[in-house]
Amino acid sequence: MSQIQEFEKVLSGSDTNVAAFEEHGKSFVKRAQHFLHSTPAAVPLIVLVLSVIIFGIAIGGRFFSSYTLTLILQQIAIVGILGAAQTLVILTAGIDLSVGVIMVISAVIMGNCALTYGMPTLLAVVVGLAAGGACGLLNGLLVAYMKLPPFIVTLGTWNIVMATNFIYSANETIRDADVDAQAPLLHFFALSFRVGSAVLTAGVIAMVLLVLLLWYVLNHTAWGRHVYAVGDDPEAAKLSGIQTKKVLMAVYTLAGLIAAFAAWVSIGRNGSISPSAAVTDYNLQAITATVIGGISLFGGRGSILGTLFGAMIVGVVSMGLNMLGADPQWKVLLTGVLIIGAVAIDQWIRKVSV
Amino acid sequence: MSQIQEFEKVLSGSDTNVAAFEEHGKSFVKRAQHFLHSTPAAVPLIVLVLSVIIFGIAIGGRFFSSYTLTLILQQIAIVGILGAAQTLVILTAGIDLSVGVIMVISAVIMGNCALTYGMPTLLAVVVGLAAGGACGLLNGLLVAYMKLPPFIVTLGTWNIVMATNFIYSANETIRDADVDAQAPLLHFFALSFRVGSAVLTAGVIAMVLLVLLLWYVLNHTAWGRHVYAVGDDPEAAKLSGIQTKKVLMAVYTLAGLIAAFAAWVSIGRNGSISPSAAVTDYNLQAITATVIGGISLFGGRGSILGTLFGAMIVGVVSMGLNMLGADPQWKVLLTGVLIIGAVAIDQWIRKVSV
Amino acid sequence: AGVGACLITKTDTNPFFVKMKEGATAKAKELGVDLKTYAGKIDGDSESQVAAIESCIADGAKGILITASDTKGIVPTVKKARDAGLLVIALDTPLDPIDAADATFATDNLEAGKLIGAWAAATLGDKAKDAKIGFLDLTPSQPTVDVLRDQGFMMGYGIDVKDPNKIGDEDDPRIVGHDVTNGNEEGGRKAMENLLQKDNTINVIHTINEPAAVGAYQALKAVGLEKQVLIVSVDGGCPGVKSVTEGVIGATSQQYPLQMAALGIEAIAAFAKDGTKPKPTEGKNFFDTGVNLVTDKPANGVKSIDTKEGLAKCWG
Amino acid sequence: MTEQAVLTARGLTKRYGRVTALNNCDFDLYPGEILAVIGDNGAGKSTLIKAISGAVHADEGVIELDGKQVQFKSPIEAREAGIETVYQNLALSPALSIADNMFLGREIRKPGPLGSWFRMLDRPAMEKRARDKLTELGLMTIQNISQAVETLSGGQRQGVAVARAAAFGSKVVIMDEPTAALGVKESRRVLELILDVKKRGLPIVLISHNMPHVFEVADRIHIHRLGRRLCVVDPKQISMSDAVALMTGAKKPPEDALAA
Amino acid sequence: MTEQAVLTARGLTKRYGRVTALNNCDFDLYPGEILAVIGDNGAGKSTLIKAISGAVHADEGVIELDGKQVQFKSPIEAREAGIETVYQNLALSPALSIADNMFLGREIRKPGPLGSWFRMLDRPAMEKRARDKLTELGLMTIQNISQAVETLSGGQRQGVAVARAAAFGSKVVIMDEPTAALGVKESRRVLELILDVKKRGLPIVLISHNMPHVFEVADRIHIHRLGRRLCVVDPKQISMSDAVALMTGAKKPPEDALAA
Ligand SMILES: Nc1ncnc2c1ncn2[C@@H]1O[C@H](COP(=O)(O)OP(=O)(O)OP(=O)(O)O)[C@@H](O)[C@H]1O
Ligand SMILES: Nc1ncnc2c1ncn2[C@@H]1O[C@H](COP(=O)(O)OP(=O)(O)OP(=O)(O)O)[C@@H](O)[C@H]1O
Ligand SMILES: OC[C@H]1O[C@](O)(CO)[C@@H](O)[C@@H]1O
Ligand SMILES: [Mg+2]
Ligand SMILES: [Mg+2]
Repeated sequence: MSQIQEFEKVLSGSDTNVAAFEEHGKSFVKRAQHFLHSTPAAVPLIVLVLSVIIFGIAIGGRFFSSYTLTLILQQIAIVGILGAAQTLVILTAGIDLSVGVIMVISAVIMGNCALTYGMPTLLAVVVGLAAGGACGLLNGLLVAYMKLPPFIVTLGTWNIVMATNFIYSANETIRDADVDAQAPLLHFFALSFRVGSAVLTAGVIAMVLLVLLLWYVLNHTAWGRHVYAVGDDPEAAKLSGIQTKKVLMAVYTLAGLIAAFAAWVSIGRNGSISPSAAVTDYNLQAITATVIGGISLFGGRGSILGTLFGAMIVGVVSMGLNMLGADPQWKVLLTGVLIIGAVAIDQWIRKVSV
Repeated sequence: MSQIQEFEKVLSGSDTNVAAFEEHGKSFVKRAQHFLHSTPAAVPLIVLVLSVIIFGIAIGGRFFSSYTLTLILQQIAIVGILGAAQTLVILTAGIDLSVGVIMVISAVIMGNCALTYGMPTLLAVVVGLAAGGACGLLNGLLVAYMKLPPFIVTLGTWNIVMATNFIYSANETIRDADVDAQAPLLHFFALSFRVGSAVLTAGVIAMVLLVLLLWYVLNHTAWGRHVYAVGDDPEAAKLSGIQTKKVLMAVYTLAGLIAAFAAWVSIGRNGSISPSAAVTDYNLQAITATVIGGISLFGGRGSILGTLFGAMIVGVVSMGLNMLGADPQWKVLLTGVLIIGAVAIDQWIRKVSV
Repeated sequence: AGVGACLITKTDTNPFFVKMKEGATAKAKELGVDLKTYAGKIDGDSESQVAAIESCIADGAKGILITASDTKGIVPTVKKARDAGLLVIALDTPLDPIDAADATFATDNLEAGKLIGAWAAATLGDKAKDAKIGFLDLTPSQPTVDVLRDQGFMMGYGIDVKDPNKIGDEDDPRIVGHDVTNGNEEGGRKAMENLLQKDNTINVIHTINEPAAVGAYQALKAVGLEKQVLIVSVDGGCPGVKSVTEGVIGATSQQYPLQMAALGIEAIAAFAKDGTKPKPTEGKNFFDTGVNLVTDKPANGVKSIDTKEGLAKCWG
Repeated sequence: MTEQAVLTARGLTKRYGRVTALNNCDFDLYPGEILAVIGDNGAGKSTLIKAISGAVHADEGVIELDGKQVQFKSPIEAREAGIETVYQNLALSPALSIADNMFLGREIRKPGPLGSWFRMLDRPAMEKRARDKLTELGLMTIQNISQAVETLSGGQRQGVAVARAAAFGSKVVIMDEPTAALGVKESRRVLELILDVKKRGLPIVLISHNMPHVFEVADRIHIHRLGRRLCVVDPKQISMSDAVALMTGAKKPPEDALAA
Repeated sequence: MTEQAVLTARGLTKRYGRVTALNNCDFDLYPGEILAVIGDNGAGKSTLIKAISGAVHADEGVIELDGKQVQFKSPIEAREAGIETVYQNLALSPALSIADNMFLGREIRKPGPLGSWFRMLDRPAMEKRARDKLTELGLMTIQNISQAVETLSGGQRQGVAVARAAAFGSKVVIMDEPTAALGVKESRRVLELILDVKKRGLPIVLISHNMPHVFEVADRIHIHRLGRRLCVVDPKQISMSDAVALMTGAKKPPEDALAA
């Protein structure tokens, strides 16, 4: 063995301190910048508060009525829950175009099990959840094991599930009154609570709790970190010992399961169960909420709390425009402007903070 | 200056040959693998040929009638052209949800200019093209200079352009007969040619020529290489001296321009000019064609010829299912299966080839 | 503030609903009603209509005029509005069940269908027995308008409809098939192309509305089959009537959306004043705004008006 | 050598399209030794260790760990068998923090029900251990252990990857150019660390282009050339110049070199 | 030194969030010299050259090229001013071929109307020049010049990036650890290349952790520590050990070192 090189011998005397650059100005602005930078959900929250204030000023007291504000929450409950499912998938750098139809078919299955086949309602719910999970599992298998692009996989399952939904249900709507009479548990999430003068439905509470739960899982469990790692750099994740396939499988399955849970909530909201809800573009709404909430479509970045705020931003804006009496097309136009505006503000704040 | 290290002195005698590993088996299979690997458009082409063969066997001679085959081409002409626009954008790792509505508004503008404002038809076409280009430019500015995510930008402009379209046009359809009488040039792309027993429209020919032109530009000009580089790794592209912003601007503007060109072709195909075409999901169809054609949604990979084949695959499959008399919902279901199947085959072939 | 009212249409792309909105807006201005308008994104988009109803309640409106996309699915939300004291009137499309709304102002859609069915059969004469018929329907959920017109056409034509509440359970060999159009041109064109691929000897087409008919005609023209096919439709908008003049459409059942809208606004204004609710037409469970068959080739035993009169009465 | 090898490979071949990266390559690692692998750029060193650690699948050839044939389908399986690898491209997740990266796939959970029921991560514990490890390795030129890896300098990232492998390897530690991006001081620490790991009885595979370092720490040197093992030499019996001459093709290997 | 500097910087400061990567840093490069920049990992060397070459914008400070103040808004502007840089992360486009990468942003077009009207690339010409350049640099261990860069080994990629800068630099060539991933033979070639470039009269900035190499080729050594220039030393008058001691903080700089 040869000798250590001469110049390396001096190293024993070298500085062993941790490098400590002086911290620069601790002004309020700097602190705010750092906070915004390290708290990805803060930006959509600020945009949300701003839009509430703006519409509040424009519309006046009516907008702040507890009825209006809680109505907004009720209106976004489903998109919020679907957005949570979408967030999981997008964090892995994927996309799920099928969550919307998975929700619809799960609702139809729950309804048919309880009313047509006469199962106990709880069992019917479980079957519906299982169906949603199974659709998600199919997505997961195709994405993780066959390595197909998520966009295409879920575009395919979207078509498949949509058609199955119409064929299976023969387009028969299950009526509100029948649900109430035979399987009231399906209406569980319509339960409402009065807190002061605000009215909250169980569905709204479920959405908030679900997002909080997922936030905990994503940030404080190993599995959650793995989801981020897989989305960030799948190759690195795999080399550093993460079972990327299992993570992807779990994420898509969970997304399906959450969509089925959204189905239960939607039965509460709509009363009846209608297969034709499949034509509504829930996916686009969920994706919009997710992206406005600051989740990067390239994976690995963002906080699920942002999605919740993103959904609320969309809800506030569309309710606000309604109350201002905007014409439907002008409303569409302004929604477009606001989508871009919200993200522009987000980007601007982030830029300042670097 | 110190001396060169002892062990480095022997290098003068080192092997200066280019490393030349022995080439392994030149069997047919290996050659095919290499060909498929280095020719990204070959896979969708094979899938296309396979689907033609399968439907040909299932349906029989009727399917091979020149009538049927050219009808398929006519049906995909618009999606093919929009897919070409989409391909440019996706190659830069972006996405353009607005090409479909840009097409519709451009058609409406061409129609109104020619018929309502009485401009010379050629000028009307130019105004329409300019309008499409302007929409694309807006997308480009927001993506390149404001650094907003393309998905959100084009989701926003999609809403904005859609609404503008309805407000501007007041939903009035311009009738076929009126176009024929006052501005027949708008119907230029409906011209049909008989080649042997096949009937080709000018629109179909325009689509093929456009794709070939773009293929040339993407592969044999500096700008084309820059498009790939920007999509591949924008940071590296910038550091190696590419004006990434200008490239992005140009790509989105060009996409808008091509969408406006699709508008002209669509007037030929539809006869009338209807603002309500804006609700059709052309974007999803164009994206589907692009992705089935092997263009990676993460940018920088794939050949635009693939998009052409991708559009044809979708056209062949849906026509084939029609001719087999499939029920509409079963058709949707099978289309889903086929989307996944096509990409699975693609992936499988690619895997074999590595 | 004045009386608040809402108009919720299926889309605001179909000229029919554009006119309906114009009519309602004009009447609202006249009566000092504060009108807000909402629309679904595409025909079949019920979620947007649900959200619209909720906004109207939040806004303190007195009444809602709605053309429902999902005639069964929307019922519970309509009930919420009525429970909150709003007057809900269905325009153009009855809810299912029809009494889920306080009132319905609509064309007699079954009659509209019967008229074009009977006209088609009479026009074909002997050939009616072995015609090849295609149906271009609305959406997969089979809303009431769709069922009424489709089944009405069959009744008028002389086809056994089996269950009159259901499209697609018939087994008459003359039926080539059904496809959905979403009530717009692009959908009409696609659906027509699909049916042609099944059987290109089709010679009769029932279309849910005129936008779908225009799309179907384009598809036929593209393959040079426009002469062989008899297209019938429902709507009677001005472009549609012109198409009848030109022979593109054989006959169309004309409806009167401006009237539906105006009557609707008046009803809400009256309800706001003293709580009176509108009454249905004698002998029917809805208020019939009337229907006329428009054609230049009148057929024996089918009452019709010519396109001149049609143009005088047309909208849009 | 009569001792049984910890890790052996025979006849490994790996082709990428038309390039043959490994061409019937052999490999042996003996207990407790530091085996250096040297060779020109593109000689196939990284491919060799990727094949051994399950990151790529060889087209041909067999691998044995402790005399038993193994076939790792993924790096996880190799890791579970005790083989820890620092890949040339590092394999860190840019957006995750340093601590998260070090414990990726083997996180520490909070003690008690919080950990077992709610599966809550013990962030403070992980951060403390990460900081200790980096400090121990003298790689602690990092201000904030919860900083995202993407904000680190190239050398700092390298340090994180090396620290991770050293902290967790139980049977074999493989390092593909671990000091390539490191400064003088940091490289020295890594070498000391390698010697430490060796003292713990673990054999180490070290790929490096730094000849003085290789000759300083290696027990044997595997010279790789054109996709295969050219020969194995003993650094005590051969000069740096000769090793370099062999590796670059300036000299032919002696007949008996394979037995070294 | 009385000669006018080609490139100078004064008071450069760059902060990333709470990290100060450059802290009031100075820099001078004189005509025709090879200036080595050495320093610990994370000392701020890469940030310094990024600030100089337009890849990042300093928060404070001024930069002068040939005595005229410049402010590059992007690497392109620096490149147009004649400053060619090999970045530590290479800046190659993985999916493009070696030839395409070398000519990115300055492609050669076919002669005649094909080039001027149809703007057609002259692939054969670019591939030939790329192959010549790589061969000249002895980096031609690559089988196929139209191969995608992502299929190259780490060292091979490094070679492509170095060859690109050497081929196109006209005023200053900056190399951030150009030999980090290179083999013995390939590193040697890069050093020779650096000396070649110097012979052409171009000044070179070389960031490297390889002390023997630095001392072999450098005319002056800029020692970077904690975000600023600690001192500048003359390799002929200082030992490697002293330089390392300064750079790692084991020793304080002499008073006059800045004048070196
Ligand atoms: N994914 C891949 N696809 C195609 N070719 C590859 C791939 N990975 C490596 N190669 C080729 O295999 C050969 C060996 O590469 P490898 O990375 O193993 O070399 P190395 O000895 O580690 O070189 P270095 O010292 O530069 O890291 C090279 O010619 C390289 O181009
Ligand atoms: N984009 C960034 N965001 C945040 N911090 C950064 C960023 N880039 C560099 N830094 C920080 O700036 C400091 C200097 O980094 P730099 O890359 O300039 O070091 P270096 O001297 O080149 O080190 P090495 O020799 O390891 O390449 C480091 O502490 C690093 O963490
Ligand atoms: O989309 C279906 C709708 O279209 C109309 O016929 C108008 O064109 C309406 O009467 C009907 O409700
Ligand atoms: Mg290597
Ligand atoms: Mg550096």
